[in-house]
Amino acid sequence: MADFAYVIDTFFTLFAMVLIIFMVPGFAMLEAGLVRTKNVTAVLTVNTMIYAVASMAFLLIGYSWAFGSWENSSMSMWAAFMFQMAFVGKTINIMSGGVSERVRMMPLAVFAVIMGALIYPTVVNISWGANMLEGTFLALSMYDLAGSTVIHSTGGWALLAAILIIGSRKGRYMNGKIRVIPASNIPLVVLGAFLLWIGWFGFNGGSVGSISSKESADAVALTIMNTNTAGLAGAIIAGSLMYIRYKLFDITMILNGALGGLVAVTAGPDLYDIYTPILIGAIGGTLVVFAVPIFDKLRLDDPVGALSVHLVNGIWGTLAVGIFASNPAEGITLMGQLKGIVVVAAFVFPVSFIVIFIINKIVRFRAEENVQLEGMDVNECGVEAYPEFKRAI
Amino acid sequence: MADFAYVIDTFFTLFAMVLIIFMVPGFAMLEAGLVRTKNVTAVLTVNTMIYAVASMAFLLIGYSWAFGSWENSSMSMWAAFMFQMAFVGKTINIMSGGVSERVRMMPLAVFAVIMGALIYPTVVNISWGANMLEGTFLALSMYDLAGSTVIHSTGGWALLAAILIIGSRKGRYMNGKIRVIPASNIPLVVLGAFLLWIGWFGFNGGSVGSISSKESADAVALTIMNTNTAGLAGAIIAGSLMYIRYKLFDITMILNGALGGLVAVTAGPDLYDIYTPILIGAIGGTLVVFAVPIFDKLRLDDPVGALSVHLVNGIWGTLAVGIFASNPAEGITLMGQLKGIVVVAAFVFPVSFIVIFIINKIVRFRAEENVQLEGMDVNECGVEAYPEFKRAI
Amino acid sequence: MADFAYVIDTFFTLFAMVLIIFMVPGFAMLEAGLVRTKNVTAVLTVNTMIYAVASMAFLLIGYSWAFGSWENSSMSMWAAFMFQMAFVGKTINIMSGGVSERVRMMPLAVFAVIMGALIYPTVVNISWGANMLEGTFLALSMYDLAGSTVIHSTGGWALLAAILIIGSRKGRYMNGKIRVIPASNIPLVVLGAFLLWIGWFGFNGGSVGSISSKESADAVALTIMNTNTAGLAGAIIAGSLMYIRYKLFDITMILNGALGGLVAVTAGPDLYDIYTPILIGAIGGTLVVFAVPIFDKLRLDDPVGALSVHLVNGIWGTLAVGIFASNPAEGITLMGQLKGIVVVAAFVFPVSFIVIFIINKIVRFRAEENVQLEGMDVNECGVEAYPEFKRAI
Amino acid sequence: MKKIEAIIKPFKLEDVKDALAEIGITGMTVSEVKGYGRQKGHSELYRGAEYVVDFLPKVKMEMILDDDQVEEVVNTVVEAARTGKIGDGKIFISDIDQIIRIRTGETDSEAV
Amino acid sequence: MKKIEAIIKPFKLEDVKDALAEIGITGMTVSEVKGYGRQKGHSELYRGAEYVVDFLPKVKMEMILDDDQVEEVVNTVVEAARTGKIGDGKIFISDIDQIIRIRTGETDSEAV
Amino acid sequence: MKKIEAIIKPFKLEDVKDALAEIGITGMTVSEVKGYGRQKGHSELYRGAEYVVDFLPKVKMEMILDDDQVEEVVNTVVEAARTGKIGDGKIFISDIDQIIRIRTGETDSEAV
Ligand SMILES: Nc1ncnc2c1ncn2[C@@H]1O[C@H](COP(=O)(O)OP(=O)(O)O)[C@@H](O)[C@H]1O
Ligand SMILES: Nc1ncnc2c1ncn2[C@@H]1O[C@H](COP(=O)(O)OP(=O)(O)O)[C@@H](O)[C@H]1O
Ligand SMILES: Nc1ncnc2c1ncn2[C@@H]1O[C@H](COP(=O)(O)OP(=O)(O)O)[C@@H](O)[C@H]1O
Repeated sequence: MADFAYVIDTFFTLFAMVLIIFMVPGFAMLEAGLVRTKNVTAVLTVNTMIYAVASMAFLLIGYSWAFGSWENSSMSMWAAFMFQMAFVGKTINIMSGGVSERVRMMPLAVFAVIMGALIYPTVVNISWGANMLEGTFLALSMYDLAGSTVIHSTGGWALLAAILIIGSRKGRYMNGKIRVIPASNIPLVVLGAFLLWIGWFGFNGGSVGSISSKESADAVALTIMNTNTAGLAGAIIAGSLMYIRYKLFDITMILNGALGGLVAVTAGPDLYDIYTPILIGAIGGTLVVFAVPIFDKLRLDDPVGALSVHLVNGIWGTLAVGIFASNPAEGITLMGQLKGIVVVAAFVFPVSFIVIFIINKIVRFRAEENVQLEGMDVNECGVEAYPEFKRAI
Repeated sequence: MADFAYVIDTFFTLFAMVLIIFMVPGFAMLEAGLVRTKNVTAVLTVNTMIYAVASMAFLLIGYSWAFGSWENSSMSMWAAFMFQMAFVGKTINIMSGGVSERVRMMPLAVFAVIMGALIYPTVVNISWGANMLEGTFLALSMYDLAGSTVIHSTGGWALLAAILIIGSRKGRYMNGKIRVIPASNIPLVVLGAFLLWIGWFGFNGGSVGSISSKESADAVALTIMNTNTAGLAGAIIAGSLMYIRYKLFDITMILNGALGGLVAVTAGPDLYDIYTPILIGAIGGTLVVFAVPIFDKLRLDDPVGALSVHLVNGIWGTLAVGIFASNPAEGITLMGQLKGIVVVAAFVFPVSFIVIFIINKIVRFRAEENVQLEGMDVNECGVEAYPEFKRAI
Repeated sequence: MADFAYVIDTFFTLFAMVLIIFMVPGFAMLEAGLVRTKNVTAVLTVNTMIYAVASMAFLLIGYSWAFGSWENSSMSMWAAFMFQMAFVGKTINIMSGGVSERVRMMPLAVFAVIMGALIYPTVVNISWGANMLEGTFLALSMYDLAGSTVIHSTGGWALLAAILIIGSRKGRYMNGKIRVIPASNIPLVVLGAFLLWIGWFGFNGGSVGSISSKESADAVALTIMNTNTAGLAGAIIAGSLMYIRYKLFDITMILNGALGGLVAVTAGPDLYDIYTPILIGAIGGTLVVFAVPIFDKLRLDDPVGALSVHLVNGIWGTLAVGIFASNPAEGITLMGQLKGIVVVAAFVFPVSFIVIFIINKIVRFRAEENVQLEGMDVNECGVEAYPEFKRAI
Repeated sequence: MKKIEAIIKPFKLEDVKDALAEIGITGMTVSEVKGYGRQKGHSELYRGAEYVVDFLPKVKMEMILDDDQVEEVVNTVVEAARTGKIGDGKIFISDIDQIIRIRTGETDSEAV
Repeated sequence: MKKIEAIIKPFKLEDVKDALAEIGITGMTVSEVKGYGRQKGHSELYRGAEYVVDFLPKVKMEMILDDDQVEEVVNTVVEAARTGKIGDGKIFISDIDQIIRIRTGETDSEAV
Repeated sequence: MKKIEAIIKPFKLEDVKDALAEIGITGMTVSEVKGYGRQKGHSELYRGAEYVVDFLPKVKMEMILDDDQVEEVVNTVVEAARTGKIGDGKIFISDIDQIIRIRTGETDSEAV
């Protein structure tokens, strides 16, 4: 029967991996829809290059660094690798999305290599992996099933560092006013958000690690159900808040609310009963609705709302495990969760800041003002996204 | 070996569920492509809200009402729930698509809750579920594997009720003439249709309920094959009829033909040999080609063709089981099928009509004429779908 | 335990098949994004009709011809059929994409029937199937796991024949100059390319044929990993070459590079270690970058780059097996690979040429010049792709 | 000859075209423009922030006419395009020296 | 100075531009318009219903020129834009009082 | 009355509009055009081949004004639209015979 488990878990992990890979076009479509038409090709190219470059760096360096070894007895080692590889791009996607419409590609590619080969694998090492902190006072006891902290906050902290160094888009904050820059293609935004949503089933479900026993099959199914429920709740609350405030349903906020709920549940979807995710997701969606304008007030220009969705909710989701599923017998405590959040932040934020700072000295991240005016597409890619469509004024 | 079946069927059901969830972006893209650019965001928002609201209503109320209990011994109860939950939005999507470009969101959301919590679960109850009609003279013997009647006709009857109450789009029928309102984005239509097509494999394949024995594996594979074949036949016949008539290949009709074929085969794909679905799908595609203009002559304005695809073919598909796979020994008869169609119609149509009528008295479903002129996007969502693209006259 | 293998392999094959079907919208979106707006509907319609017509022809005639019988003891015969059926459209897609923007639909549909019923099944017959050449001096010993030659070169040779007969798009080569015709919708191109990429996991992974033992589970996982790696390498090399040459990242070339890498690895992804695909994919990507302008110099007008991606890399990938995984004990030799390439070419190219030539005498493939000017959409489909969007000059 | 430029609300285009056809005007050139005037734009939403769209979509019709047709055409346009609400648009009339029909080379009145 | 407005078939734009470049005209402003005239639109199909598209895509070129260039330019445009089929378009000529080049403030002939 | 047509760089539109608002001009009609002039287009890439885009996006503003406002408006536009780089655009001034406000039927100065 060992074979049975090995076969099923390999198959299941490949299935989960495929769902996660749908997040590559998912992020690409979401971001392409959210930016202005003159920056669409650039955003798409960044998404593609990140997948290529970060995955390759993870294959060549990062994976061994994170897990110590490729060995695996419970499933095919190649399946285990592919599953983990599917994660790495996400972290960088979170960061690249938030600095789009002004970031240049070359320095970003360099950062993607470092993130994929070193920074992210280090976070994995100390949380899910080989654990080089083992035995030290820093050793983590955080429960983070599918990466509220390991993936989403990590990406979020890197993004915060990037925004601080790169600055806002030209014309975004002027004379003390905030200029709204609307999304250019709403169907792409919706398509992207749902591909992400579906990818999340693989992300969280696959993170259970096995489906080959009755218990693990239940855990996987519960995980997927709770993941979905939190997304539903995030969407509903965000839609309701917008309606109360404006009497209008702002789909970009509704989808951000859903994504916020999904991030929030990610740390412990297997630990909750089926009602708790409603609360966790609803709080996640609410946080997004309030965080978006706050970041704008702080002049942290984030065209896709990644700080609110991934950083804020990555933190909230990790805490939520401590609040709703604390279980000291198994080592799950609110303090342990908090410690995890802090240690990861204390590692990722400064390291990212320094790395971006140094790269920035060599190849500037920020595009010149006139390049931003003309658009990144023509200047970085030489390819317009919609050359035949007449641009409105 | 019980574990084997439990594990595999849980996994398989999750797989099928994921395919069905692809129908959420599927419907969204299809409808976003079919409406005018000024109504695209509204349609997308409706699709998103329906998934959120109806699924939540089903989780909190509808599922227990439909099935009596959450218990499940053959697979994880959470997987079984997720599979059923993936269905509920479809019924409402069918209805919302057909009234798009003039329907307001608030009353629609209220209807979605009632549909997801009560109307659809009642239909499931009497057909696949707890069966409160058991023992009465109304008890159904209809064979309807994946919902030609339970899903598609149900959505279609609700749509018919809605169109009767809400009326046609402004400017659609004027001075006895029918004004054609073309689709705004054909790639989205094609993308949406193929996501639906793929989703159908999960819909019908998953409805077999198990894949864990040789027989059930064969049943699943045959179901998926026959589902696909009927779609192929529907597309080919619709394309041929358009070519004969106009010497032109109208892709919107071809895709509607394919969807018509898919709906038609849905009642019994596991019962047919591999050639019968060609006939069933071809008749389904033909019905769509003729039904679309007939509904227009009846002044039933349905921008996406949902009545023709889902209602007409839901009926045809249910009858087809009685015609091609009648098996009195197993209780499958043409009369039993007919009874199922009639009982469901006699329940869904009047109940939907009354519910919509009452909601309509409180919050009007139909947008004002000048709101329709300006577009639903600006008035209901405050978000234009393509603000940077210049709109042609 | 026979049941276990039967069930799992049926399930796995259905899973792989579903991934391949995602290539239908994948090709459709890729091509719709690459052509001019006036030809988008036509391209989408062609993609849809090909899936319908060729699959139906394969069901009715081709499958039996290719494999001799439908019997299957290792998995459900319907699953085995669906998996093989998912392949057939690809061959024709490769061909239709390369002649888009000037090809008429009717003769193409006729060719699709012949390709799906006879030409492609014959290639399968002599390589993977019943093998009518067995015992003759032509009998193939080529190793081609998932069709570098059987699918991609076959499609490529047919395309070459088609281009020679149909000619280039009006205005493409004038007065000795090559006029560039840019892609009209880059997000669709990216979406399509990633749907193809994901489909490739099913294509190659499923071609292993079984996942039900430890060894086969490893083979599937390795296959999928190596497939992905070659795609990554192709993208990276194409991006780097473009940057070196133009200081710009041309996403259309990057994606073609990725697809080239994927085609190249397809013949033997299960045979390589995890580093070889980096080299194979990188060479594949490089070949695309150099082949695209060469075909243009040869006045072989190929709007989507299919010759470079599929024909050139189909050949390269098949040779690569002989170079990197030669294993005479198992009958895998460079000479055997070469023989396979030559025999398939010697069959497919002349037969396609003759078939297209004859069809062309009866119904011309090439659209009139003024039809090309006005666009295929209005003339062949009667449906504009984006009627509300103002077309730029 | 005169050129008449009329800036109207987009949804009035069909009505105006039909009304002009009835008085025998069948040549015109139309383009999409954005107008800025007394009529104020609506505000839109994006991720929770409100903003004002101040250029409104309008349609511009250009017709070249013989001088004696001007009055009738202007009256027809005014009637067909009027809703009585702010933003109905404007008509501008100016002189044209010469007209040529490209196909035939005909000029002036014959070319209209 | 004169303003020349030419309404032409869209696919003729390249030809006309090249022909004008040959006679030394390198400044112009182009926009996309829809034309309504003798040339009738084609009918399109949608889900089984036929309908007519009656506004046809055209391109409008505007050139401001010195008076003495007008004749040559008109002839060049007519020649390059003509297909001989209905719908080839029109040229309208009118007066311009004054021109200013924004970059330099130069006026009139120097600003062309 | 005069018609002022200004061809400017698209990203200057907001600035020009604001500057005009300050001197009390609140009516205008704007459209997107493509310009061809001294400013040369950039080259774009497609699957490894380079090509030149020679029509550049510009915005055309049209304002109808009383004669005495012309100078101030021209100066304002020139100032707000100037970047000093090639391609800043042009202003053309011509005569308008008559104006009608569709909503009210008012004419000429009252209709501006
Ligand atoms: N002075 C002007 N010059 C050019 N176009 C103008 C002028 N004033 C108004 N317009 C155009 O006319 C449209 C309608 O004008 P507006 O002031 O909004 O309302 P009304 O037509 O009722 O006077 C504007 O959107 C604009 O396109
Ligand atoms: N009186 C007019 N005023 C303005 N534009 C006109 C007028 N008549 C024709 N046009 C424009 O010229 C185009 C061509 O005119 P049409 O009558 O179709 O053919 P032809 O150019 O052969 O006379 C029309 O599509 C329209 O854009
Ligand atoms: N003779 C002309 N007629 C009409 N439009 C012109 C003419 N010359 C230039 N333009 C318009 O003005 C724009 C700017 O002109 P250009 O020669 O590029 O630079 P500059 O404004 O610095 O002289 C052009 O893109 C074009 O739209």
